[in-house]
Amino acid sequence: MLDLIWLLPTFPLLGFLILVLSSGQLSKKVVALVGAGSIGLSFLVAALIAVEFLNSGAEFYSMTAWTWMSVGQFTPGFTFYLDGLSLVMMLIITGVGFLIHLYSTGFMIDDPSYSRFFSYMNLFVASMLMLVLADNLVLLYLGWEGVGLCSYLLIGFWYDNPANGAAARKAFVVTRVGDTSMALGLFLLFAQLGTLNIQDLMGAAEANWTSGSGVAVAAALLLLGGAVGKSAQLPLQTWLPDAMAGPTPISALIHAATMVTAGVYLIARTHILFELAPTVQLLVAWIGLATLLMAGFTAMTQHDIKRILAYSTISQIGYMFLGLGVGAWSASVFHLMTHAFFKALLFLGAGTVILSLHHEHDIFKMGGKRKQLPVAFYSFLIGSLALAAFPFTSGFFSKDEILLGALALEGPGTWLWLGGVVGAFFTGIYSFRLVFVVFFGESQAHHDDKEVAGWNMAGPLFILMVLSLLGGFIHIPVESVFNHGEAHEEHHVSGLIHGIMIAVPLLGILVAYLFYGGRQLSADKLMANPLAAALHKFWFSHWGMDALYNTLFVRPFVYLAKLNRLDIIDQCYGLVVTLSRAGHGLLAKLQNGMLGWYAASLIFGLVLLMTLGVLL
Amino acid sequence: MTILFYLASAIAIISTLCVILQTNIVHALIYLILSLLAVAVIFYVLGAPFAAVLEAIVYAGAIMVLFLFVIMMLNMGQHTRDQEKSWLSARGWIAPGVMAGLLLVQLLSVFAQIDQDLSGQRIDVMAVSGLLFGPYVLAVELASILLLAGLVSAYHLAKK
Amino acid sequence: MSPIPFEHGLIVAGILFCLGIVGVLTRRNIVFVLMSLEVMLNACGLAFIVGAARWGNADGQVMFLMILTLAAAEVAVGLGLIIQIYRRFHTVDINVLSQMKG
Amino acid sequence: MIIVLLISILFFGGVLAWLAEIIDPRLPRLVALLAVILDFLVMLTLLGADADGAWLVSFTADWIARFGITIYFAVDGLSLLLILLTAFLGVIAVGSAWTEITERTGFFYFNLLWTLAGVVGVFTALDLFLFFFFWEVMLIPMYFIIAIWGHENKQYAAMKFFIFTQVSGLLMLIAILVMAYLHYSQFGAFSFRYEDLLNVETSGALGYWLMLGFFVGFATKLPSVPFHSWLPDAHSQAPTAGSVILAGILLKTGAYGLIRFTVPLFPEAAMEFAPIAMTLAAISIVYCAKVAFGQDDLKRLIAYTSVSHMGFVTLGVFAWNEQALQGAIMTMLAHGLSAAALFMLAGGLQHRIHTRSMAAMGGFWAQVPRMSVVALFFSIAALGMPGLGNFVGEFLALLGAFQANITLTTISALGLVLASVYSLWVIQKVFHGAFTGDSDQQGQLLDLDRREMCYFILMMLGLIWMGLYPQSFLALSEPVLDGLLSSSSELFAALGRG
Amino acid sequence: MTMTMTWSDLIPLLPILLSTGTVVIAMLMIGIRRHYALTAAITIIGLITAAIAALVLMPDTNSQITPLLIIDKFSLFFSFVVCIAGLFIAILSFPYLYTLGDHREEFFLLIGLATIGGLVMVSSNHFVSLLLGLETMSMALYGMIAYPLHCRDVSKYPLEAAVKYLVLSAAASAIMLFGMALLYGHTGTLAFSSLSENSAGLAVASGSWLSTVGVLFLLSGIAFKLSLAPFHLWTPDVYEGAPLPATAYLATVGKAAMFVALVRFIEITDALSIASVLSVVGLLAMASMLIGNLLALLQNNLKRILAYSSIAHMGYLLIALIASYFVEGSLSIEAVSFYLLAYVIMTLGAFGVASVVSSSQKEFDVIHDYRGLFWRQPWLAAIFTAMLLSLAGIPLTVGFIGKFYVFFAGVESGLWVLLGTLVLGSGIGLYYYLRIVFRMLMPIKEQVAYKEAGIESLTSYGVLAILFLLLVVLGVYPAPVMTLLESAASLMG
Repeated sequence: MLDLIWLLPTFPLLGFLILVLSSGQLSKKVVALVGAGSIGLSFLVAALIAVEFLNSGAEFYSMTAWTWMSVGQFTPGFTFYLDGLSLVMMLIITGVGFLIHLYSTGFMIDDPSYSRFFSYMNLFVASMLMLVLADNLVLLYLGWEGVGLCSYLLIGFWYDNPANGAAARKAFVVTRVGDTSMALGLFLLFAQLGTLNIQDLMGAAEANWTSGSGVAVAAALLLLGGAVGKSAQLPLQTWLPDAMAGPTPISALIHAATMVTAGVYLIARTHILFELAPTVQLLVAWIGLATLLMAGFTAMTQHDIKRILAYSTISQIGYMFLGLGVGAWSASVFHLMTHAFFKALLFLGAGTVILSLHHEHDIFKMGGKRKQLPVAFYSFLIGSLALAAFPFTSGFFSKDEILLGALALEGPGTWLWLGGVVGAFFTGIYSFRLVFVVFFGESQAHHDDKEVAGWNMAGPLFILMVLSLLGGFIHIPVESVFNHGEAHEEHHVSGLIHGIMIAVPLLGILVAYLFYGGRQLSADKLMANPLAAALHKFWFSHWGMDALYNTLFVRPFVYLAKLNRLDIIDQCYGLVVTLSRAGHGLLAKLQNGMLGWYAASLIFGLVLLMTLGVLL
Repeated sequence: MTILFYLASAIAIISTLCVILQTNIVHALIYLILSLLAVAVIFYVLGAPFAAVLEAIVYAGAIMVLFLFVIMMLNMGQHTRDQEKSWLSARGWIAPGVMAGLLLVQLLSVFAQIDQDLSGQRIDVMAVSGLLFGPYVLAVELASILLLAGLVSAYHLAKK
Repeated sequence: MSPIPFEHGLIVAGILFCLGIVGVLTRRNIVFVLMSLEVMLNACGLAFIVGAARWGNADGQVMFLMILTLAAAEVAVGLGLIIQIYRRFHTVDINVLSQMKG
Repeated sequence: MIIVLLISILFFGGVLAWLAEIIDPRLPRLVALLAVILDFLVMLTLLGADADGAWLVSFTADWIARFGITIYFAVDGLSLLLILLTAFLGVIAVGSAWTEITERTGFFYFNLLWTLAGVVGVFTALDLFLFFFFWEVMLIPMYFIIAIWGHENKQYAAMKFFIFTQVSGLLMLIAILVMAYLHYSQFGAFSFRYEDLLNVETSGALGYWLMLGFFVGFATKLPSVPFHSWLPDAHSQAPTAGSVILAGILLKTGAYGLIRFTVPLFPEAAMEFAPIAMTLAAISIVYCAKVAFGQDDLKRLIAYTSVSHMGFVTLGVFAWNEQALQGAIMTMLAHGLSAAALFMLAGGLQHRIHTRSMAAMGGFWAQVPRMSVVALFFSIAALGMPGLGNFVGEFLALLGAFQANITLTTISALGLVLASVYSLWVIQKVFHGAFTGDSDQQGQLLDLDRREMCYFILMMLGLIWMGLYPQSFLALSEPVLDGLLSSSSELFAALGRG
Repeated sequence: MTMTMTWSDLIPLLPILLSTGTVVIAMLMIGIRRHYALTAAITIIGLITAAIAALVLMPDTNSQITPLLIIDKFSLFFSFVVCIAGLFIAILSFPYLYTLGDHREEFFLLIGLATIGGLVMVSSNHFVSLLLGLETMSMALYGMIAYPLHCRDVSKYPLEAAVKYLVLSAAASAIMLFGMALLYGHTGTLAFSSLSENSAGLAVASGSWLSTVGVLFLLSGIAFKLSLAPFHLWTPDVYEGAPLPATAYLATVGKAAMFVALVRFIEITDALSIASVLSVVGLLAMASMLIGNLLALLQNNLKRILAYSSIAHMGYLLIALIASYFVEGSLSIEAVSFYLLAYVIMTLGAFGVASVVSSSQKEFDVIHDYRGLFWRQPWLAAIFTAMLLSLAGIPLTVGFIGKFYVFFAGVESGLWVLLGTLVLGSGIGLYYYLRIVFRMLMPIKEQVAYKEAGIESLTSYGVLAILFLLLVVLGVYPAPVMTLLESAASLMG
């Protein structure tokens, strides 16, 4: 069974090929069948493989399909590598992926480019599986770029609107910056260690490099660059909110559940390298903390339902980074999984809201939709509870583990923990702000249609609700992957700490209720304060990051490109031409047709020759 | 004899100067003939009587008569003098004068470095004709072809 | 009789040659130009005779004869052309011959 | 003999095509197609050839004994790859001209085939005189193609193309002659044969200058900054088939020259020069990517991207290790296909809407979905998407270059980012967004027809093949590179470079 | 050294004698009865026999005929070239002059006379013969240039061209003669071979100022005839004003014969070993390459373009000549010879194309006249293109092999600066050659009324075809000619 692992990416790839080659000729039913079915098959295979792998008790399994290229020592292959970590990832991708595909069959039913949508989606799943199953970094890079491409294609799916295209390009280019850094990391690793096979690489790194050595730090930093790009962490996080331009299932699948967590996966995969570079690892934690706080602030100020969720995603991945940074590897992966569940749920719920309200995104134009959109309401309620880490929901367990891991760290651990707790407070506020504003209060009159949610949309939502509630009890089999790095001794944590960690999100929910549920406090009054208003504006613009990047990079580049449109080097050659023409003009003037002048030139030449002859 | 050389040289130079300065073309031609005759004298002094005779007969005689023919034919008499004067502006002399002067200075400075006397040996007709009908016999033939070429050209060009 | 220095002969030839040049360059009347050319050629002949006198051989005189031939032929053709110019332009100004340039 | 056959088929095919026009103006294209396909098939037989020494096959005959010039052709894996690319793109080029060229078809296909013949000659000639001979021969028909069937500013473009390549070629000729003369002074006889010249001692300042002569010749063709500026003009004015040949094949002759001649003949000088060459490469990559982004003319834009991509080749060649060289070769092959395809698309667009200005394009996706998909495919190929050939090439080139020079590799890697900027910009500007063409064009743009799709699919398959199983190409060039590297490795070790 | 003639000396002189005989017969013919075709035929047949004689004599003739002429392989090779060029021009001028409203027969006489001059020049190793050959050719050329001047309807200015050429050429001859006189005064001899070593022990290359100045004067005169910059000003005007066959003759035989004589002078007397002469020649070469090409750059008149480009080509040739000073062996002389051959072929071809579409009444010498020629007369255009590309030095043509030779000679001698200038000049040169080619490729807008090609033009097309064949064959397989030239040039080394 394990040797069928190659089928995992193959099914979606086949789906993609069928959909592309049919070029829109298939009926929507068939498209749905192919699009969602291929993922379903993959999930089935994944599940079977998972069962067999776990039963076998082996630490890993690998199989080579073929050698990709062989150039000297450089011999990456199309080799699939399965261990606990990739197993978890593979299940999340196929499982959540299947649910979202299923949901999409309903959500996208009215779209003329139905088939194109599923072809991209299938390609995405194939790439993502490639990414997590790759046994070497080059193959991983293939998947890594593949998902980036699909992300681009899907963000710009509704290409009519140039804004969508801009968002898509922004996403691709910003992540490409990270990817390039990662590619350089690969070059460095290969130049130093002579292989890019992940396991060999980690072994060689451990054997050859001392902790904190310059090469290790450089390599880890370069890989981190890739990770922050893909996972939308500081300083490359700006693309994710704009990426919400794509259809909502995309946001659920790519920009919440799977692709954006690839950075987390990468760091977890190469955690040995990061352990060899403790400063970089700590940097990961600080990046995570900074990102989660910044995004938290911003999420509280947004009006667009999807942007709120997007910032929340950034923030939650910040938690994962925090976890990675403090060495709580499995906690991070655990949070990755639970986040996939509840964030997919939230996005799909949001999708239902948006679809039902004719593509209304502004939460302040909704309100009181509890009755009108029951499925969405429950999705949001449960999703938000999990997101806010309400006790015993899935998010609670995973976030708890991360914060405890932070606390366990010597030195800056306490501060990291504190920051994480503050972040949790914000999470409570913004997640329930959304719930209260959209589903409680007065109903806005102009949207009073029925909820659009067929079985294919509601079904996935229910499953995800269950997973969001109970996902915290799943045990992920990653010990063998991280066993040698993780602190094993149980930290004794006081009840007070536990209390704080339970109470803070609740406090956040309470604040949200006071402002938006019961209206005991008024946000408008707060805004009357100029300082608050300024802060709001600042946070609303996500700390001015977009503007900053625009000024620093985008505008100068565009300006220079336009300025030098004619290519200054080409113009230098133009100078040669001008000189030649001038020379011609000058010399042609001498040809004035006068015999006397010609005779003079003859004598002049003679005198010149004589003079030169004397001088030389 | 030496004095004759310098005298003839002086006459040749002065009369040549007159040729290029003259505005009356007939006068100029006469100065030119004078100059050629003076050169013929130089030839004689330098021991080349044959050349001297030819210079006088062919050059000063035949060729110059040709010029005279043309001048008469074109009727370039007194009335062209004013035209000549107007063509000869003072400015027009500067550049040629400077260039020719420069050339002359260069030539003279080179010649001044030579310290060599002429042999003064007399080369008479016999010696020249010995050469002409010996090693240079082909030259004579070729000269005739040269004249033929000139003849054909002149014939074709000058006809009405 | 003191021998005439070789260089003196050359100097005379040189002066005549340069005068010929000045004539060619300054005159606009084509007949004068042709006459100046004759001066130049004659100066060359003189130089050859001077050379012959230095070496006491007759080659220089042969060369002079050739120059003579050349001068005659050249004058014949040249004068033919002058007649044509005069026929066509009714002037002997060489500057009328400047239709081609550039 | 088979090499002579290869060239003759194209030569005589060209003449035949010209003559065929007398019968029917549509006949030449058929003749041309058959000739190129026949050539391709003949080349395929070389794949099975047993190596005869260093060469798979070779051919020698006397030519100009006075200078020791011989007619010496030989093929090894490297040349085989490139002539296969030549014939393949030849087929594509004939196809792209199929309906576009309607005037003086006979002469057009004559020129096309002669260009191809010249290129095959360049890739197979191993007597340097013969090489130079073909090097120039391929230019003239190309000049005609641009000058006759080009667009509005064709005279300027054709002239610029010709003068740039000629002048740089003359510098190379001088270097070649000095090599022959050095062979004379060291071994007592003139020779232009490659193997003979490899033995010529070329250290010192003279060697450096000679290497520069070769480098300038090849870098102009490649092209590399600062000799690139003929390319945008040539491309924007050339007819589609011309662009295909130019971008797909002609540029590769420069790269081939660098690998085959510049470095092996002057190993010391080349190593000394490598930092400069790699700097030029890095500048080419980044600078031209930037300039490309500023263009409005679609073909100019693609032309600048070509310069940018060929920078990876220079980078790889002068890094001179196995990964880098394989990367350079793969980049040549993959760029040959992707750039050719992009030019075909641009040409197709121009054919349909009679402008190359991107300002007049927009929202074509709904009108021409097949074309859009194809454009998307080749754009992402151009930006180096793994799984496609360009990635393999660029990744390997950078991987190898990194071992030689970290700073320049890092700068060059920026090209990966910039490539995504301009590639996606094109897609956005031309195919996405709202329809901005003339309103009467709406719904009238013709999508790619079956014949055109055929060519594009062929090229796509090629790129995918290169991307997923490049081993079939790498294996051909591997023995060649091993030979080149082993002969220079000792020297480099002495110079402190691995 | 034989001082006088014997009967056996007449055999090597056959080419000269045959052409002289041709001229005499033709002249008698004209005297008896003017017949255009017959005169042309006599000239053509005479020149063919002269050429054949040169060819037959070539393998093993090496004799000094009186001190004036040397007949060896080298001179016979160029005798052949001169005869053939004269022959081709005679053929080309037949249709060209066909409609001239004046006596047409003398033109062939003049061609014959000029050819004699050329033959003497390429065989001369003596100042007297050099002078006579040169002036014979010049005399004939004056006539040829001014030939159609009686006709009111000629579009050009033959009179102006002839006067300019006559005055300037005579002045240049005078300068040259003065140089010869100085050298004679210095050495006491007129033969090249004794100029280098004579009984008085005074050689040209002795480095004395007198000989230096003499050589410089001589060189100035020759530079004028070869129209090297800065002695080039006359060239375009004379080329433009003269009727096409005369221009062709001046541009090919006129230049080639002079250059051959220069080569012989330089090689025998070793004049380049005077340092200042060497540098002056180098500067002349550089100036010619640059100025010639620059002047042609934006020129619109075909004849003027070719005039300017000939300036540059003479500059290229000088490189090879200079190279001959530096290196032992005959390679650079071979280079000069081959390049001259190539130059004659391609220049004749280019003028030939112009002359077959032109007549003495209407010359098509503006490049715009050739617009669309490629689509009207493809073969003619192809030939023209080949000639232009050859002039530009593109492979497959003889011009490339010529340039290759020059490059090789330059490389061998390490003349980097000159080679650099050559590259630069070639770059500029491409522009104006291609400009003409491009004109021919343009679509036809308005028809230019070329001369109606009658039966009399057939032979002209034949000449063009032969030239084209030569161009390609020598461009692709030059080995036999190279072998010949190698043995011919070895006599000079």
